[in-house]
Parts: sequence; C-alpha cells; structure tokens
Amino acid sequence: MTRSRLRTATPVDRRTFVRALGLGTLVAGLAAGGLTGCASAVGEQKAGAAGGTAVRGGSLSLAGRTDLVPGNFFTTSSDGVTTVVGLVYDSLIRYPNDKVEPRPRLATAWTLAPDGLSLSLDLRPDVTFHGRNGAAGRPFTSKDVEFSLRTYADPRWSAQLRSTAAAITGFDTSDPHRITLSFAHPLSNLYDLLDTVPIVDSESLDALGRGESFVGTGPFRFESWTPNSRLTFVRNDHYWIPDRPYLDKVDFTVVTDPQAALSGLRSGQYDVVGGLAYRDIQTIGGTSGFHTVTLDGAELQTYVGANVNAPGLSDPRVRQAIAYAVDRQRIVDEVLRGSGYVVNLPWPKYSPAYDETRNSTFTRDLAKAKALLAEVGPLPEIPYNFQANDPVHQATAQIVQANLAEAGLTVTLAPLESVQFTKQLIGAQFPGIWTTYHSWAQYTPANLTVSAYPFNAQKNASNYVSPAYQKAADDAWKLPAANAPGARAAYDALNDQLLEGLFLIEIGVVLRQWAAADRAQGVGWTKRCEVDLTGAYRAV
Amino acid sequence: MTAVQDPPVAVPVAAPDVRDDVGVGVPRGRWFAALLRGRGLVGTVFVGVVVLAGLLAPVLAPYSPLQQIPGANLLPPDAAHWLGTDEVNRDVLSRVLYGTRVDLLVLVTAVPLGAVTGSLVGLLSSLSTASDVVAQRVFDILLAFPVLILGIALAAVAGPGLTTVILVIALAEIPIYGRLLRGAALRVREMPYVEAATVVGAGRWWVLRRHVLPNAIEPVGVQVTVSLAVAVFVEGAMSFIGIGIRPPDPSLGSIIADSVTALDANPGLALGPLAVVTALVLGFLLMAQALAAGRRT
Amino acid sequence: MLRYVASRLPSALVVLVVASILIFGLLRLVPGDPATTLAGPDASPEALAAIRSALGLDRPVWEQYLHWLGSLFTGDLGRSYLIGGSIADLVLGGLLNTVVLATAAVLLAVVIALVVGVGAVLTRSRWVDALVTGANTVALALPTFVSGVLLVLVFAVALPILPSGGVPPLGFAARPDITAQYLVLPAICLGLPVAGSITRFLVESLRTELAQPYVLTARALGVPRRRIVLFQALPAALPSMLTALGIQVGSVLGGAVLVEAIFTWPGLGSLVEQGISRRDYPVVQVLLLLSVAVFVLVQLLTDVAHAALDPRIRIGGSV
Amino acid sequence: MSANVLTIRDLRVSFPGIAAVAGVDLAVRRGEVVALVGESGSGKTMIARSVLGLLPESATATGSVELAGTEVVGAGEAELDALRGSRAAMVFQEPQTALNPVRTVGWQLAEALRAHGVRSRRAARERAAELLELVGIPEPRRRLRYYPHQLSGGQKQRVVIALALSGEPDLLLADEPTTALDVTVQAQILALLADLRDRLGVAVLLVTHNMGVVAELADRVVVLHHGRIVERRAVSELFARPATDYTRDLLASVPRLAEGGVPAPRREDTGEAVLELAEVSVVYPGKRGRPALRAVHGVSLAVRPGEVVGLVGESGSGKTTVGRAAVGLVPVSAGRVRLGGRDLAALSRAELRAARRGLAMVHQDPAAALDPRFTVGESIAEPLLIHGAAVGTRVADLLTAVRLPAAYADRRPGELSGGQRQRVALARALALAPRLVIADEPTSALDVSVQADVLDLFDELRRELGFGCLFISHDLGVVDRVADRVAVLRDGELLELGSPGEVFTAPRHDYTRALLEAVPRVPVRV
Repeated sequence: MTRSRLRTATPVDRRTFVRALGLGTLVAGLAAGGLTGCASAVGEQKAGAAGGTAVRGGSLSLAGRTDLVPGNFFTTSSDGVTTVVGLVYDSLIRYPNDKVEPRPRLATAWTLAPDGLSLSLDLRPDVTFHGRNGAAGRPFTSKDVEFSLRTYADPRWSAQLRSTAAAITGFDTSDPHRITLSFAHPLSNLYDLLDTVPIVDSESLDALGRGESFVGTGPFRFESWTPNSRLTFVRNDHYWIPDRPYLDKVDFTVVTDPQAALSGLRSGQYDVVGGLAYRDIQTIGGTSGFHTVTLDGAELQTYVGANVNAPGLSDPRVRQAIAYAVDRQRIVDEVLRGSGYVVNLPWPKYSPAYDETRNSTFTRDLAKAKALLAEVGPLPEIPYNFQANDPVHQATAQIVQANLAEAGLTVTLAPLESVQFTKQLIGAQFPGIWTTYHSWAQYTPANLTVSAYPFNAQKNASNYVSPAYQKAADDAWKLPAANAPGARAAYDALNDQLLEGLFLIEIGVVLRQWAAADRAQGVGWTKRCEVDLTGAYRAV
Repeated sequence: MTAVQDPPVAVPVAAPDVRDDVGVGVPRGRWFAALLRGRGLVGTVFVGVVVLAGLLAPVLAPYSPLQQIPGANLLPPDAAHWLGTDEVNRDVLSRVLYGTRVDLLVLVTAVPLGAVTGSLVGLLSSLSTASDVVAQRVFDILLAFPVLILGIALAAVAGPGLTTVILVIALAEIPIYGRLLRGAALRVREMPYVEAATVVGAGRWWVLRRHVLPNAIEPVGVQVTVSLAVAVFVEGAMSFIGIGIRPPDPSLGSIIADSVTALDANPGLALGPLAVVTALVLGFLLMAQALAAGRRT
Repeated sequence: MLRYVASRLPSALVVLVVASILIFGLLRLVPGDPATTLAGPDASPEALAAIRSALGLDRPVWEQYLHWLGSLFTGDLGRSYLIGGSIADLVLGGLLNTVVLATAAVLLAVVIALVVGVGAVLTRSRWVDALVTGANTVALALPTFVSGVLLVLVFAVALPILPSGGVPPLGFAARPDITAQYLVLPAICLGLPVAGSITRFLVESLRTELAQPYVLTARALGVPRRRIVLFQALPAALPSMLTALGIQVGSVLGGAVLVEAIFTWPGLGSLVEQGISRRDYPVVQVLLLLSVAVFVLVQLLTDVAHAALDPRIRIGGSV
Repeated sequence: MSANVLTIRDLRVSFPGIAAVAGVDLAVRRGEVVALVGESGSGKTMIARSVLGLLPESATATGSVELAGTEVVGAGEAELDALRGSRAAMVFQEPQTALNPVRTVGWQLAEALRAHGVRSRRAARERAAELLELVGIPEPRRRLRYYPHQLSGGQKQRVVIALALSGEPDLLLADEPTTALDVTVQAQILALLADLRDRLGVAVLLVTHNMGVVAELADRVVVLHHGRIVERRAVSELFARPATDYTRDLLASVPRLAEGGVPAPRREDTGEAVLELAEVSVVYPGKRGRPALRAVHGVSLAVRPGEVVGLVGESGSGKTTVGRAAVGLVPVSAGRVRLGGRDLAALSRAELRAARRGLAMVHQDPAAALDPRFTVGESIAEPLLIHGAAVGTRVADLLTAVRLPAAYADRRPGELSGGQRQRVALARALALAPRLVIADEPTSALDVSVQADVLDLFDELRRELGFGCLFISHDLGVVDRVADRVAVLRDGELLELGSPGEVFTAPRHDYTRALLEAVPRVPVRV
C-alpha cells in the first residue's frame, strides 16, 4: 500500500481571515454596482443644472411632507393638494403677497353694485383648459366659473370658505366672457373666496375625486401621480400668459421625514423643499448655494387655546394670567428661530385689522400673572394637548408649561396623535388648553370669524359663547368691502371682543419658509402656500 | 417551529463519558458564577455603572432635568454643561441621567413582565396538546406583528407614554419566552428522572413545578439579557416616531430622537444618550455570552 | 415534503383568520376614523356625518368585517378612503419596493453573518472575537433612525457619492448599477440589526456544533480545522440559522417603517404608518394582513428548508 | 524505523486539580494488539487521545509520545494534522454521534481521503467503496449515498473503522469500540479488528473495561488504575496468574455464564402475580407520514412477588418498550396489563395514582437518572413527598441501605460518580417499599467492579424487601446472576421463557444459541 504524502495543512491565521473579509466586502461592493466603474446615480440627478439668467427649459424638483388627498382637494390641508392647485389651476383674481387688494387673473375687471349685493366680472376670452396630451383643451367660459363656485360650496368637500360660497344666491352666465354674482347680504370677504377657488373642469370632477386626472387652466399640466410617492407635471404650451412658464417639467416627491428632505436638498436631489424644521432652514439659509423663500402673505399663527368650560379655565382672570405669563419673544426667537413676530391678536402687519397698541396688551409680566392667580385661588392641574410628533408644538408646549409653572399654574403635557387632536378640535372636546397653528387671518379680517373653526363666533373649539362677539363678527362680515368706511370701527370692536374674551391666547405670527437651492429662481406662492412656478426658471 | 421528535427507538447502551473517565465528576458551578469572571464581569460592570448613574441621578445631575436655563439654546458642550443644552434650553447631562432612570424603570418592568407572562403561557401550554396548538398560534400572531406597528396601534388606543412603551415591549417578549419555555418543558419531560417520578405517581403539575421550571431558569437567564438590549432599542424607536415617553420627561430614546435634528449644533445631545445605550447594550451582550458559555460546558 | 407543507396549512389559515379579526377590531378601537381625516380640521359635524355614511362606517362593525372578508376572497382588495385609488395598485407598488429593500437587507445580513461569524470561529483570536461583539453591540445599540441619518450625512451629503434617498427613477430593472447605488444605504441601515442577531446566532450554533463528537472524528482524521468549520459545522448550523432569520423577518417590516421614512423609500412600511396615522382602514387592514401572511409564509418556508437541509427529517430513519 | 509503532515515555496528563495520567510508559509493536484495561477514572481514554494530540482544552500533557518517529507532545497543529489519520487513526465508542448527521457516508470518506492527498473525486469514490467492502458493509456502492441515521449501530461503527483506515495508518486507537454495541454485533466488530491485524499488520491499542473483549482480541494487556500502570502481562498469563490483587478483583467481578448443570430454580411460585402481561402489543404511530413502528407483538409474561424476571434481547427487540408498557408510560395497542390483579387500562386517574405507589423504575444512564437541581436527599425523598408520606429518617435509612454515607444527602448529583448515582436511584426506587420495580439496564453503564457491587446490593434488598422485578438487560452474564426466570425477546416477540439454567445451557431457540456464542468468554481460572 503506497503511503501518499499529505500536503502540509496551513493553520488558519489572521491572513486568511483578512482575505475572507476582503472577499466579503468585495462581494458587497459588487452587489452595490461598484462605485468606480459605472455611471453614478448622483451624477445623473444633477445633470439638469442649466445656465444663470432666465432661460427656457429644464425641470425643478420639489419635496413636501404630506401626499395628495383627492378627497381634500378644496381644503389646503396637504402639500400635495397645494402643489397641484398651485401648478395646474388658476383662480379668478390673485392677491399680492403683502396686501389684501385683488389683482386681475382670469377675471380682467370687476364692478361691485353700490348696495354690495352683486358683483359682475369680465373674463379673459383667450383661456383654454388642458387638452389630451399637450393639445389645447376646450375654452374657459362663465359656465366654468359657476360650476367651480357651486362645487366649492358643496359640504362634501368641506372647503374652509364654503359658508361665503353658499351665500352666493344668483349666477348670470348669459355672456360666456362675463359673469354676475348676486348674494343675500354684502360679503366683505368675497374677494378672499375668488382668490381661493380654483377653476375646475366640470367634465372631469369625478376623475379628480379619484385622483386620476386634474384638468385646469394653469401653467402646468398634471401628468402622473404615484400615491405615497411622486407627482409629475409638464409645461402647458397653451398657457394664456405668452411664453410662460419657462420650465418644461416639475416633479413633487413626498418626503415625510424632514431630515431626509434636508439631506435631499443638500445632496442636490431636490431644488425646493417645504416642511423643514426652523433651525434647519436657518442653517441652510446661511449655507452658500442655498437660500430661503419666506412666504409672507401666507402667515400662520401659533396660539394657546383654552376650553372655557374646562375646570379652572372658566374664570377670565386665569386666561389673562396665562396671557401675561407666556414668554412669546422666547418662543419666536428659539422655536421659530426669528421667523415670525409677537402678537396678541391674530392679524398680520398688513391686515386692515392690525392694531399696534392692542397687540401689546399682554406682554410678559410674571408679577401680574401671579397676582391674578392669587386672586382666583387654588386651581386643579390643567391638561395641555398638542400634536405628538410636531417639533414646533412640542417645543412651544414645553416652554409654555415652564412659563406657567413660574407663575404658579401647574400644567401637564398630553401629546395627542394628530387624528385624535383634530377630532377633539372639531368636537370642542379639549379637556384644558391646547396649542396648534391656525390660519385664515391673512385675508379680510371677517374671514377669520366666519370660517376658521377656532374663531367661529357661532360654534368654536373653546365653547366660547358671547352675543357681543357674535355681533362684532357679523358686523365685520357684512361690511360691503374690506376698506369700506366704518370698517376700522368694526375691526376695533372685534379686537376688543377677542382681547376681552381671551378664549384664544395668541403667541405669535409664524412666517412659513421654504428652503431652495440657488439654481431654483423666481419661485412664487399664494396666500395658501400654493406654489406658483409661472415665472420660475433654472439659473446656472 | 415545532420541535422535531423522532419515534422512540431503544437507545443502545451508553458508556461512561469522558468526564467520568477523569475520576470525580466536575461539579457544575452555580450559573451566575459565570458573571463574576472574564467577559461576564466586564458586562456586569458596564451595566452596574449605568444603573448606579441612574439611581444617583438626583445627586449627580448639576441641574433639574426640566429646568430651562434662559438663553442656553442648543449650546455645545462646555464647562457649565458637559453635554451642552437641548432645543428647550435644558441641561443634557441632567436629562441623560434622569432619562437613564426612566429607561431602567422600563427595563425593570417591561422585560420581566413579558418574560414571566411568556414563560407561564409557554409552560402551561405544554401541558395538553390542545392548549399547545392554541398557544403556538397566538405566538405566531404576536411575532407576525412587527413591534413598531404594534406600538403605533397601541399608542393610538392608549395614547403615547410610559405605559404604552412598557406594554409594547412586554407584548413583544411574550412569544420569545413562550417558545423558549415550551422547548425546555418538552426537553425536560423526556428525561429519565421525570419518567421515574411519573412511574411513582407524580402528576403533570408536580413535574412542571418541581422539575421543568427550575431547569428552565438557565436558558431564560441568557434570553433576559438579550431582551434587555432589544428593549432599549424599542423605547428609542417609539420615542423617535413620537409615541414613546411623553415630554417633558426625559428618556434616552426621546433625547436621541430630538438629537437627530441638532447634530451640527450640539453633538453632545446625541453622544450622551448613545454612550449610555451602547454601554447598556454591550453590558447585556457580554453577560449573555458569559451565561451561554457557562451553560455550554 | 408536500405532506409536510399540507400538515402545516390549517394552522397557517387559523393564524390568518384570527389575525384578520384582530386587525379589524384593533383599528376600530383606535379613536378617530377616516371621516375625521377626510373632513379636516374645519369640517362641521354634519359634513363629518355625511362622509362617515358615504364610507359605510355607520353600519354595524361585524357587517363591515364580513363585507371586507367577502371582498378579500374575491380578490378585490377594496378602495383606499383617502387616496381614492384601488388598494391593489397602491399595495403592489409599495410591495415591490419593500420586497426589493427587504431582500437586499436580508442578503446583506446573511453575507455579513457568514463572513464575520465564520471568520470569528475560524481565527479564534481574541481581537476578532471582540470585533464581533463590538459590531453586534453597534448593530443593537445604534437605533436605525440614528444610523440612517449618519449614513446619509456621510455618504450623501459630506461626500456625495450615493443618493440620499428615493427610488431609482427608471425602476429597478432598467439600470442595475443605478439601482444598487440607491439600495446600498437603506439596505445597510435595515440589514444591520438583522445581521447583528443572526451573526450572534450563527457563532453560537457553530460553537455548539464544533463541540459535537463528529468534529473530534474529523480532527482525528487530520482534516484541517478550516475545512471542518466550513464544510461540516456550517452545513449543520445553517438550518437553525435559517429559522432565526425566519423570525427576524417580522422585525424587518417593523424596521422598514423607520428606514423607508429616512430614505424616502415608498414601500409598505411608510404606507402602513401613513395609513394608521390617517386612519385609512382598508389600506391598513390589507397591509397588516399581508405582513402576517408574509410572516406565516416565511415560517413555513424556513421550516421546509430546515427539513430539506437536515437529512434526518427529509429521509426517515431505518435503524 | 524501530519495531515500535508507538513509544510512550513517562506520559503525564492533568486537568486543573486532577492528575488523570501519572507517569505511563507504553510501547506498541507493529501488528500487535495491546489492550489498555481499567475502570472509568483510570485515564485510559486520555492516554489514547494524547497519541493524536486530541486532549481537551483544559488538559496539559508532559513526557514523550513518539509516533512513527515524530514527537507528538508539544507538536504544532499543522504537524499533528499530518500525523492524524495517516500514522495513527482513532475509532470512537459512540457510533451514534461519531459521524456527521447531515453528510453522506461517501462524502465523509471522500473528505478523509482528501485530507490524505487523494484529490480527484472519482479516485476517492473508488477508494471509499473499497474501504466499505474491506470493513464488511454489503453493497458498498449504494451505501455511499446513505446518511448515518439510515445505518444500524454496527454498520455505523464499521464506517468509522473504514474512515480510520482511509489514511492507511500503522496504528489503530480503538477507544471502547464495541461497548455501545449489541453482543452479536460486538463479536463481528472484534472479528473485523482481528482480521485487520492479521491481514494488514495494523497495530491496535484497544482501550476497554470489558475483560471478555480483552480475552478475545488482545495479545498483551496493560492494567491501569488511577493513571498508573498496575500490571503488564501477555493475555494468557494475565488470566492464568494475575499478579496484583487489583487485577484479581477485576477478574472476579466479571459476571460469568454458569456453565454445565441445571441449578434448581431458586424460588417457588408464591401468591398472586404482581405484574401480568397478556398478549400485549405496542405500536408507535408513524410521524409526518412515516410508517408506524410495531415495537412489541403479543407478549405474555408474569412477575410474582419477590421474583426477578430477566428480559433479554438486542437493541430494537422491544425490551425497553415492554418495561415502559408495564407501568403505563406507553399506551398498549392490544392485550391487557394487570398490576396487582387489576387491569391498568380500567383504572381511573385516582386509582392509577394509588396503584403507582407500589411501582418504581431504575434507568440506565446514571448521568440523567437524577435531577441536577435536586440534592441527593431531595431526589430520594421525592416519591414520599408525592404521596405525602412522612419523610422522617427514611432518607438516611435508605442511604445506608444502599451503602452510601448519610452525609451524602445534601450533595448534588454532579459531585457523585456513576456508581454512586445509580445507588441513589436505587434508594429512590425503594423509598415507598414498592411491590414491583422495573430495572431498565440499571448497571450496563457502570464499570465491572462497580456493577458487581450494585448487583450484590440489588440481590440483598430484593431478598429483604421481597419486591418483584422486571430486569431488562442486553448482558446475558448479568441476567444469569440476578434473574429467577429469563425471557428472550426478538423483534418484539417473546421467543423463550424459563429458568436461567434452562435458557442459557439448553436454549430451545437457535437465536438464543447465537446470542450465547457471541458473548466473549473469559477463560476460567485454573
């Protein structure tokens, strides 16, 4: 039997292990397509960067936090909806950002009847709806205006200004390029309505409800929607403003995580991003190659609401004590990073109802707050609700809690999941105080007390009932126009009611901001934060 | 996975094993002895330091965890604040210390709750085939739901907060211990000393209480340490998506969650809690390895 | 083998049905309903009631359940309240993305486990052992949402060599190299915790296998230790590692909720979270049932694979 | 190269606190079978394993082990790998676990051949088939595709030997090669080893504690006690004139089959049967679609008070199943089991519990007979606690009855040797003065001398307490020594029943005759 010599078996040592590890990473590298060899995905994203001055063509990538919800088309409650309405639709008139004065858009001119009970508008004759893949659609007539207003008023869509739309009783559409609206009583916030209502195509409303097609007259045509992911739009070659828009394509990506959106912007994947944390906006604003777009004219307000029926909050002195204790300036500086200003009343600076002196009625005064609370005596612990994972409200609530504790009022934070928060807001079921945003103060003042739910005189989240407040709200609403004589007096009366009732303690006006790369120029917006890229272009 | 049982075949004669060949049988040290040397000791020290830091929080913390220092918004680490301050002007070091307490509270309640319930269900279900099938299916369902989604649903029902975090972690542990104990019960029931007791007239309960339970403690010990490490992770994840510990109370997970947006302003906000979590997890893993090695010899 | 699968089917069905009841009931327990989300904060109670009846939410619960179960059997997954579109398309899109991400993550985890696990057992050196424990700790201690952000900051923002998120624009199949670059970061982030636990499991079962008598026989035959570990201990340890992986699948979808948010990956994870937070009942019901079905299927597959890999079960004994 | 294949000089192997091997010198010449004999704890396995450097991690070895010109002690792993399998190879005791369960026999043989330089797959398959044929496995080509669990114990051991031979070693280290096998299979394996020695000139270092095996196979014998060599003789001289007392005791305690003459039955039938099996059959249901297994078929047997009925048969004959059926651990598919005159199946739960008070069982594996968490005292007292009987001094009495110091009561099983643990199991069985004891291979896991003591003790207690006993064993010698009547079982069927004298000297069945021949004979001292 031959003795076959064995080869010497090499003991396992570190060398083999390193080789094995190297093999492993190589495999992983290969699986990752090898970063050196083939084209880089990042490279392809940035390929689109074109020249500096306003030049035709190219595309812009937008990113926002919430996806389109077709059922909420007429409410401005998600970034998806505001993007579609901003790009694909036009409204009859358009407010400039810093004034509540209507400018022509689809309506070229309008005259208000002396008794304020009817308004007739001349319509642009040369406007067409979007047609099948790029062709010009059917022309825009007064019938479409009537259809849009009636749809807006339908409770099914629960639009914010539907009570004003419902007040329109008559539509004269005999002339295709002229429409006369008549209503039961003068409507001081009528132009708010006309600025808000998008002109929709009557033939495709059902498809709109199912999120399948969005036909409008706007600068861009709706191309596709991948739910929970992306919306794409293409240029409307037949737009009634000659040689606008500059851009060929616009896409919108749903990015729920603000950190992901920020990284996407900094790595060049997106050009304009909404919904970032104020601190990130502040830092990105200071970084070269990026700038911030401050949406003045579309202000929000952050406030501390109080349920006047809740134990401990029924006494107005307690609410005043809260108003004195809250450190509004610190919240504006540290939470909003200066993107806003302190107020006692909801109105932005340009609003006809804005009043400098009344705005400083409640400044931070711990002594007064303590004195008031001492008068009232011992109080139960008050629950403080806010939306659970919203960084701004969470920080504001913790600051307010500390402020009230200094004044001797103990408050326990009770974060609520967003749907539960909305449910308790609608049902006026908050057990104590709460903090969130409210809007609609950027229009004619009466709009706030008629539509915005927390301020609604008839039924509000604070269960605050006061005939005087209802009368003041109604008078303001029935003014023939925002700048009519006697308006100033009506608004002062309204402000006094708000300050006296103090069922909503304003903290500050919030200036919303988008972050954008320098290559995205000419980005516009409406009062409802709908993006307006009519004049936008890619700068090199 | 149901244990694979082969039909009982007459086991041929077993000869004395090597250990006997060495003369006197080597006595098996008490299982926690493994924690007092080498890897186990290092692990115990890590966990011990963290527990001490948590317990002594009131003494060690320079500020109250809720105290908002005017003007100190997101300061980087400096002499006054070793780990800097957070976005609501609070001292991060104090919040990390008090946060450790909250996490230890979660660990001390959630993991044992899940372990004990899971073990009992696992043991009781091994008594009769019917209950065994039912228990197995319940375990499948619990394992089928990812922990986070269970958390989101529970938080929506019971509201975010400490109790929800504890409930979610306990629920996630039940199937793991259930299956572990069921396996241990089936294994011990095959042993000759159980058969001898049954022959003499011992009932199922006697076998369970006297033989199965004591012998199942060891594998449970190893699993507890692993579960503790996972529990810290779940608390953090739930706080990240906003259904964890409610502000303003600090917890390691919620501090880490807030730190993600302030990495450039104050890295201390992230490093502080992450260091504690890493120490805890490393400690538990080392203990688990020591116990497992102890069991294997 | 088919008999083996058949014997497991009834229990799988029971799990699915019970899970469906649990999901349906749990969602109804959650306060707030799709009508609230649809109505929005400024809706009036009347509008709320109108939407609720339009969605059929005012009918008795068990009737809604039976209707849903009935339509499920006919393959109609129903329509999403909020998105309006059919759930089938919604889920299919999301399913593809999540399956691709989950598979990449699991493959990565298995590769890491095999390389690191076998490496640690092979070299038996102290520092490799410490390396494995350290990596294991990082996998468990570093939550996904932190590792995710760090990965993006380093690889997408600081040195922009990888995309910071999103799915490849032209789909997965079109350009595999581009797809790979989109997949790398999320797969690592999702795969790390899974890799941690199955590495630990693999090292543990390899060490147990190496203590078996048949290893002594092989060593007595002069077979080098490297071959024993790779070709004898590993095949024997694989079945149990597979089972551990099977259980991990449940946590992968959970992890996906976080990773898909961080990397803007439109998969089922983000859809479930959106669905629950917006109370889109039909979407959430289908998704949760799908995740239970996937889990049960994976359990079945791992058991079958476990039996197939272990000849003692595959071919009956004949002593 | 010197005539010696293996030369060991002053080998010492120690574990922390224990010296397993204390200075051993040993030499094995080519083609010679040297038997290394000793009880458990004598260190014989350690010596065998040190030849290939396969000592456990915690062991330290000094001295010199020279194998075919190379020094093993202190050699590097690479050097040792070169030696292992080619200069010397090892055959292990436990065939059940010696083979990799998830790899085919062919693959494992090819792997061994590959380690010895046979690279090509075809050559390896050829060589593997030859090896299987060499060790006497039928249809070698087909068996290459088999997995270990598809082979019987004997066949598995043959494969292990084939593996050992794959490297054409000069020396075979056989560590208790046949202890785990049935007596008939043991005979075939011993014949195979003898044939290898004669045909291939392979030297064998045979480690065993069974003097019968030594007598059959060994040329020279080395007797080991507590790590030291006590005696070194040629086989014939050792059995004829054992030099040391230790060897003499060792030889005396080997249970021998009584030859010649039919001794009178020791006990006449008294009173009603304690246990009665009437046409009992047991069928194990097939799992997951595999066919059902018929373990026992139509066995009728009775045990009278104070009588020991031996149940003999090879593994797979169903003897354990009969024992378990007798006490209701295994459901009976046909026939009736009557305990103390009452049908087991008809008893209610309470009646069954009461009836069980009179039963007890002693198992084979001392390591698993006692709960590791219980102290010795708690184990013994358990039957009393189960029935709520007073414990009092019962534990101490039982310990002294089994000749163990009462102080052992608070020790843990881990601290006792195999023999001591088996005595505790016996004490536990007798706690409630049972009427029937089922002893399933109680002493087969013990050393010969320890086995002898336990059997004496068993006999004494039986005479004293008068319990009936069903004594199951595969060792005919042990049964002959203890049983009043013997039943021979094959494939679940009762072949013969009678007194040991009748069955062992004048067996009616040729299967029993084959069993008897296979028992290795220890030459009777002159």
